[in-house]
Amino acid sequence: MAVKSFKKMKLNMTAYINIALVLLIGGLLVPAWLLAGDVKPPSGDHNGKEVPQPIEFPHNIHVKDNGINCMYCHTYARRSKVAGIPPTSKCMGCHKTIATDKPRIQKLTEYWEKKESPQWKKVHDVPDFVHFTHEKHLKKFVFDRDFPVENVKEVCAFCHGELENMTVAKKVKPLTMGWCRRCHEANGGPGDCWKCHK
Amino acid sequence: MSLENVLNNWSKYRRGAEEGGHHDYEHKWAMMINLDLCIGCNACSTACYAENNLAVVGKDRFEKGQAMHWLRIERYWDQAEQEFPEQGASFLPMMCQQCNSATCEPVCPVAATYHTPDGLNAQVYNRCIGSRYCSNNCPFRVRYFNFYSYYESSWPEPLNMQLNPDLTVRDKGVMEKCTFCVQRIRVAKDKAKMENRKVGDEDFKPACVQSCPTSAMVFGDYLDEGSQVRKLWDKYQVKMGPAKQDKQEPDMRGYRVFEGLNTDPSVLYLERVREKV
Amino acid sequence: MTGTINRRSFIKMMGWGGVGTALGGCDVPTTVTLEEGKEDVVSYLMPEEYVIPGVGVWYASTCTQCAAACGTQGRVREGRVLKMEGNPNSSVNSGKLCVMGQAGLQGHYNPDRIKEPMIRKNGSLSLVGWDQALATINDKLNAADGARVAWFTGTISGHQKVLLNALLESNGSSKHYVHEVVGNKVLQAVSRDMLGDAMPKYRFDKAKMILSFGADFLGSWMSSPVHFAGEYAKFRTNKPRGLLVAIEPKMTLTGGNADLWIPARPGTEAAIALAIANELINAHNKDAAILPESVRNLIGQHSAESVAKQTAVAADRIKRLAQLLNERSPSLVLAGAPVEGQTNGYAATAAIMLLNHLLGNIGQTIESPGAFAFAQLEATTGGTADLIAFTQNAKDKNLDVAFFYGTNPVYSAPDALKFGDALKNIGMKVAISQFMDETTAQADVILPAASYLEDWGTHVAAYHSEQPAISMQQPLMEKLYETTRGFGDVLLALLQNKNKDKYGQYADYYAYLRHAFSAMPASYKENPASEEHSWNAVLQKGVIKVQTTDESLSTSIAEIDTPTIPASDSAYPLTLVPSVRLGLWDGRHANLPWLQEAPDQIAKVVWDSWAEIHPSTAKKLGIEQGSIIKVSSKHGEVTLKAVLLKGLHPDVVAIPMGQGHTEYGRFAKGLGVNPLKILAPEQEQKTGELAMYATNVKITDTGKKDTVVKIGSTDTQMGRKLVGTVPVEQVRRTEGA
Amino acid sequence: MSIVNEKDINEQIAWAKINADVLRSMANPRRAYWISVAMCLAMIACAVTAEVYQYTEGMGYANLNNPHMWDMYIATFVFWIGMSHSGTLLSAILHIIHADWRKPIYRFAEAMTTFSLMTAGFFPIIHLGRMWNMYWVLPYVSDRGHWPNFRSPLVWDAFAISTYLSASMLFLFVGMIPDLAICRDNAKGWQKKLYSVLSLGWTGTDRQWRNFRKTYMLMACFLIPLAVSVHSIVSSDFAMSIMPGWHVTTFPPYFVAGALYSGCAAIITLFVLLRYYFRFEEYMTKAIMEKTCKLTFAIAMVWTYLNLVEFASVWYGHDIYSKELLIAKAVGPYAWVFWSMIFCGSVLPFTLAFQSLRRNMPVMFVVSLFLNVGMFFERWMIVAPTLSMSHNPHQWDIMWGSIIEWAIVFGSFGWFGLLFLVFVKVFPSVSMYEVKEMVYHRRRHVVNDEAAEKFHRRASDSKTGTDEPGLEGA
Repeated sequence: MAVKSFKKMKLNMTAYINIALVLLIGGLLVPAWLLAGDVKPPSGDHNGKEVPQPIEFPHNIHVKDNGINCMYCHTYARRSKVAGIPPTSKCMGCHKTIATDKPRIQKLTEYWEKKESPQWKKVHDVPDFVHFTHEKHLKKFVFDRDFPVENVKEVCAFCHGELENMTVAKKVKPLTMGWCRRCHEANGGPGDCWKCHK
Repeated sequence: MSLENVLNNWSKYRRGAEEGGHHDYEHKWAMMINLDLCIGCNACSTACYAENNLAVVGKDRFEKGQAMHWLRIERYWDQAEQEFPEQGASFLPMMCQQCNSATCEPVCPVAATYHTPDGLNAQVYNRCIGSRYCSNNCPFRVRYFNFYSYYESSWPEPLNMQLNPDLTVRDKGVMEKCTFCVQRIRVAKDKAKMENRKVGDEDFKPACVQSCPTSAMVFGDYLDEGSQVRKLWDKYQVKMGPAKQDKQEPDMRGYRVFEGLNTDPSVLYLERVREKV
Repeated sequence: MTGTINRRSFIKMMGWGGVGTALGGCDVPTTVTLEEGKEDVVSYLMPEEYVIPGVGVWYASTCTQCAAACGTQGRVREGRVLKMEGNPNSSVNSGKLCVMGQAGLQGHYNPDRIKEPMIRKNGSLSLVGWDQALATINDKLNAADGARVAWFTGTISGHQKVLLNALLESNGSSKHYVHEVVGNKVLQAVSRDMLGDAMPKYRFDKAKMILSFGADFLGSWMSSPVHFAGEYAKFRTNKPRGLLVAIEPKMTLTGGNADLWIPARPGTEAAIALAIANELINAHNKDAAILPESVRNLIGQHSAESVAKQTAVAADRIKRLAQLLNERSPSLVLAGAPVEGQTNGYAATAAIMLLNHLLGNIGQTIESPGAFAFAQLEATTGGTADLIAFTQNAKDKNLDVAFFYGTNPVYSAPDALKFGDALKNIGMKVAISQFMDETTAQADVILPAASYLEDWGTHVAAYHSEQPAISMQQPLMEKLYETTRGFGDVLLALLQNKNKDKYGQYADYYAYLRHAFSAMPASYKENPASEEHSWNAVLQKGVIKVQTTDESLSTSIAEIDTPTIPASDSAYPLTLVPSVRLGLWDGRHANLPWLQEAPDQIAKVVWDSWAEIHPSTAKKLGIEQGSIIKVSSKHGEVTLKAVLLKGLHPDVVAIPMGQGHTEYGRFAKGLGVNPLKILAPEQEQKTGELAMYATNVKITDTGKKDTVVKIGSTDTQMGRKLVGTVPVEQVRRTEGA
Repeated sequence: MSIVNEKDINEQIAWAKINADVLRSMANPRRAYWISVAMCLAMIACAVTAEVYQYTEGMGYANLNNPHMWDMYIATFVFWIGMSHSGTLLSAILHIIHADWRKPIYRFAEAMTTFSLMTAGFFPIIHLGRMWNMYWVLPYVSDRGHWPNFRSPLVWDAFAISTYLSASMLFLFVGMIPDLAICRDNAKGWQKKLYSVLSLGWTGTDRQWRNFRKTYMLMACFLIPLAVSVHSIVSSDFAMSIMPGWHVTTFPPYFVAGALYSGCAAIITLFVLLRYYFRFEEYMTKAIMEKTCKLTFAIAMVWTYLNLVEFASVWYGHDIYSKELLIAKAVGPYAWVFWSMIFCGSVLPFTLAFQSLRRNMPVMFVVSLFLNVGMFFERWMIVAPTLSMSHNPHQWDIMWGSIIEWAIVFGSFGWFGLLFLVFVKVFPSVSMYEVKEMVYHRRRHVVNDEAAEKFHRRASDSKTGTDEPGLEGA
């Protein structure tokens, strides 16, 4: 019986071919349509791995507990394409006096006395053919919108995650091209390839 | 370009196809080269090497015709039949003409070369798969292909410290060409934008224009009525866009190379002048 | 803002530098790391407030790629200098820059730089520290009789020159030899005698016509290419448009841009000039009274017809030139290397110069540059006479110590001079050099020089443009190698040994310059109140404009002995033209890949040496494009490819200078041949300069062939309009040119 | 009997013999077979080595430069694509117009189509600068949300070729099902399993035959426009550009004609080979060879005509660039290629006009080879000269293929050969059931109808193993 129906099915080859074609076309176009319509701001997270840093810098303490503005340390962000790692002198500015008993701070002081700065590891990295600029993004999302600068961390968090709840930074957003693109489409950002790729 | 984008802007693309390149630009970068002042000294070409991370290919590969000079100075003898070139040589700085209806754009299978809103003929290195169709279809032959990986051979330590971080170092398998120094354009535009003003003539110059010892090259925004380059185009009665030029004074010097092919280049050349002695 | 970037912050900045140097366009998964924690980022320790990562800043300095002293700007980002451009404040180049200036970066970042001092111990060089190196030198200097100490440099100016003179003085030596292969010493001598100023100001912008006898002002003439290119532009855009006629053996860049280019065998130019003078006096009744009797007779002997016979330049063409010169007044008549480079170069140059007198150009298009306020800073220009003198001295065992800086005589001296043997007689040879060039390789003590992008200095252009100035040179980035030192610092160190009390006060050359600047009159300071502010202002501008007192030229025409046309030698029928390439120059830039890959402006050949031959001559000799030929003079031979070129006199073979290095790093070594080697050691009678255009050669075909590596496969446009040419009349009509 | 009225096929062949002969051709390979396999593998090895080198070192070693951005690879690509057309011609076009003489030879032609496509497919990929990104030309759904440039002929290529390849493979397979059933019934061991799966449980019932006929006809109709479109699209790679010598309106028909031409020539070659190696004299008869040759001759003349049309249109046209290029082709450095192309393509085919030669297998073998050489030259003459001498004279340059390129081209023939060799041993290279049909129809004309009727009934009889041997599955 089973065998028979099996045979029956085999006979009808045209059906097979039609099914195959339908699947082929459907498989390509349907998701295409789904994606084409999608201009929602990017969602989706990325579970980055823990990056060991020379000094386990506690963002949470600085941001949440002490309410220090991101751009106080990452001071180049609004003036340049790169946000910049704060210079050791800036750290020492406070930590000459503050929390000098903490092992991390003592490590930092060692560096300072050796006149070296720590070899930080890059966490949020993009390929070298991508030219992202912090300056423009801050202009659009903070200064042009009269967004309260003291809350700038909410804007930073969009790409860098909520650092107020981390110690050392961890990549929590995909930072892939599609991710960028969807945000640009949602917020009317430039769609010109040569904006980011040169 | 998402599919929706294509469908929404279909009419625009159609129009582009009819008029040759889309013409609703925010800027239209253009150049003017006065061949009577060009002395063929190579300064522009070398400036280009320095600014745009061009690979030095070496003697053997140069011999094979694989050099990467984005801006080359072509030298011709006009009086082929005479024993001596008594009127000197004719020099032609030839770089990507940034055509408005560029023949390289429609043929790229992956749209790695396309037209930017500011009227540049873009080449996106990281999208390029190296089919080289664009170069085949370029009548000026100004697109150069990375036939090898030049990183080690062309920039031995510490020469690589000179590489310009504002633009990508191309690796093997990628097409490249003159960009009108897009990295400078972008920086200037961003700066202007941060200061909430429009970018102007004095904000920047491409490397070649900046170095030219006789100031034979002029660069600027064609759409900006006040710009020097626009004034010159108007003076020499050459218009960008239309297939047919109608000069009130047909003897005016301005012309574009291979005008007849109707690729609508953005580079205006002024004929060289000679006095018969 | 100051240009000083302290060592620490620079090192830290290198972390950012990584951004640019990574493999970009390639996205083979293996080379793009998007993984976290793969790349380092290093923060600054203590940033200068003007340094913003990711933002390029332009600093003013001075180009030392040739003697022109163009003002430059360097784009510095993350502590690396990335691009050189011209400095708009400098009236030498007014914001423009030539090939060589652009390529300066590659000299600075060159992989073949000397990193540490070396001393030759029993034949082989060994690395030593600066202290030891300097000690060795000082011991020798203290021991040596000052008169037997010589300095051998290239063109030198500014405070380096002041220090050098001080050093010579303290040694009690007067032996300072200044050597440049590309120079105009003969013309300078003629100008001094006939105009009262060695380097008068040539006003191209006023001239309606320029008649150039081999004066390649767009290339090597007065070695200031960018300046004269700018002047040329003014000359052409004038209304009416200037007319340029070039008479020269090989088409130079200038000849390539002439309205009329006339080939002439070297040595015949003076005759042509005299014939023109003859025409001017007889046909266009110019006043001959200003000329002394003998000169008038000399001119009388040169009728257009007779000269036409000697020089194969048609008589009516000579007449036409005379007529044009008469119509287009004021004009300029210039003499260049092929004229100077004759055994009677002085006479020939004088014969050409007197055309300017006849035409009344003196005071019109040839002006006095005026007296420069700081004479001690003015440039000492080099020639080849000093090379010969130095060789003689060395041969005569008159030298115990010789210092070499900024020039490479072992490379540029003709074999016939036996310079190499002469060197052997010198007790200690000290080379202050960036690269292991031929001369440095012979030295006993080698001091690694800092590149001009790492060094302090001041420069004064030999040829004063509209606004004479002192051009400031400041470091655009930290030294690549801590163990290199600037020229000024070396001089200072040597001086401190001799004259502790006077020079001991200066920590380094920078300190000396600061002191020298503060000593300048208040009028040169933007804000006399604040030294610091004025200094920074100067560094920002890059130039200190110097007042000059107006003076006028004194015209005097002395005897001119007959410029005889060199007899042609049947065994060696051709004349050798060692031509200068705007790029490799005298060979000093052969180690810069960009310049090797930049095609020769006329022949369009790259990466090689070649002999340019006129097609008709080649036909006679059965030579084709790319044939390997032997070019031999009485003093040696070179083997190289033949390139057929129409822009050449048929009796001439031109070999560009610059290649044929036996040392000088990976990019230059073993590439091509050096035409200077086979020059005859003939001297110009009056000035003692080397007569570089007076060598007769013959060509023999080896029968081998090779492809010529060049760009451009056709010399014609195939009737397709790539470069259009229109007659000037048409432009007069349309644009009123 | 005289040669003239020799028949396409001997209608007296017993069907058992047909099965037996064909099955024999698939059985126990001889030494010659293994030697040829080894040769093919060696050739492939060359190509792989060359490709690995080129992949790691860069495209430069293929003597490419500015202006020669395309070269040997694209020429070869066009060559192989062209090769693939005549299979469709025989199997599909002649099928719907009921030219039954095609029956004994269409199977291997169809196989040839598939395999040359599989070979051609390599070349666009090999010639990419960054082949690891080749999938970017397909409109796959990407997170980046961007698409290939649908205006580019290269993208059309990607679609056209993949469609054509899948369709022709399907067509080949579908056409083989009844024969596979025969193989199944005669095979043992793993082969039996293989054929049982492939034959999709074919038993030869009337319903199966009906469905089969429908499907086969449907696919034939689907394939014909496809075949024509594919080479038109390949031609538009050139015709859509503005380059002199490429920007030619007649390119699509010209390319299709050229394709059919080279394909037919290849069929003749393989015809002779198979006929000789597998002793297929009774099926691949001289009469059929004659018909094939006549067909080839006709196509050759069409191709020649289209050549002349192109030359004329350029000669009398206003495009100075094209005109100068045309002259350069005839007298320039590529002249010898050009003239040998004209000779092989337009002069040599006249040998096909003589019956005595047509029936002389060795001669035809040699001629067919030369025809294909000529067609290879044609492809080279299309690609190279335009790049050498286009608009800007400053960049003119003459260039010949490098050793790397030649190695890869050489290897592609090995790859094709290997596929074909495997095919002839695994699948019946002559369609048994169609030959039987052919024999049956011919017989109806000569012997009386009852006899034919008798056979016929048995033929459509589903049960196997009757007194008449050799009817299994038919």
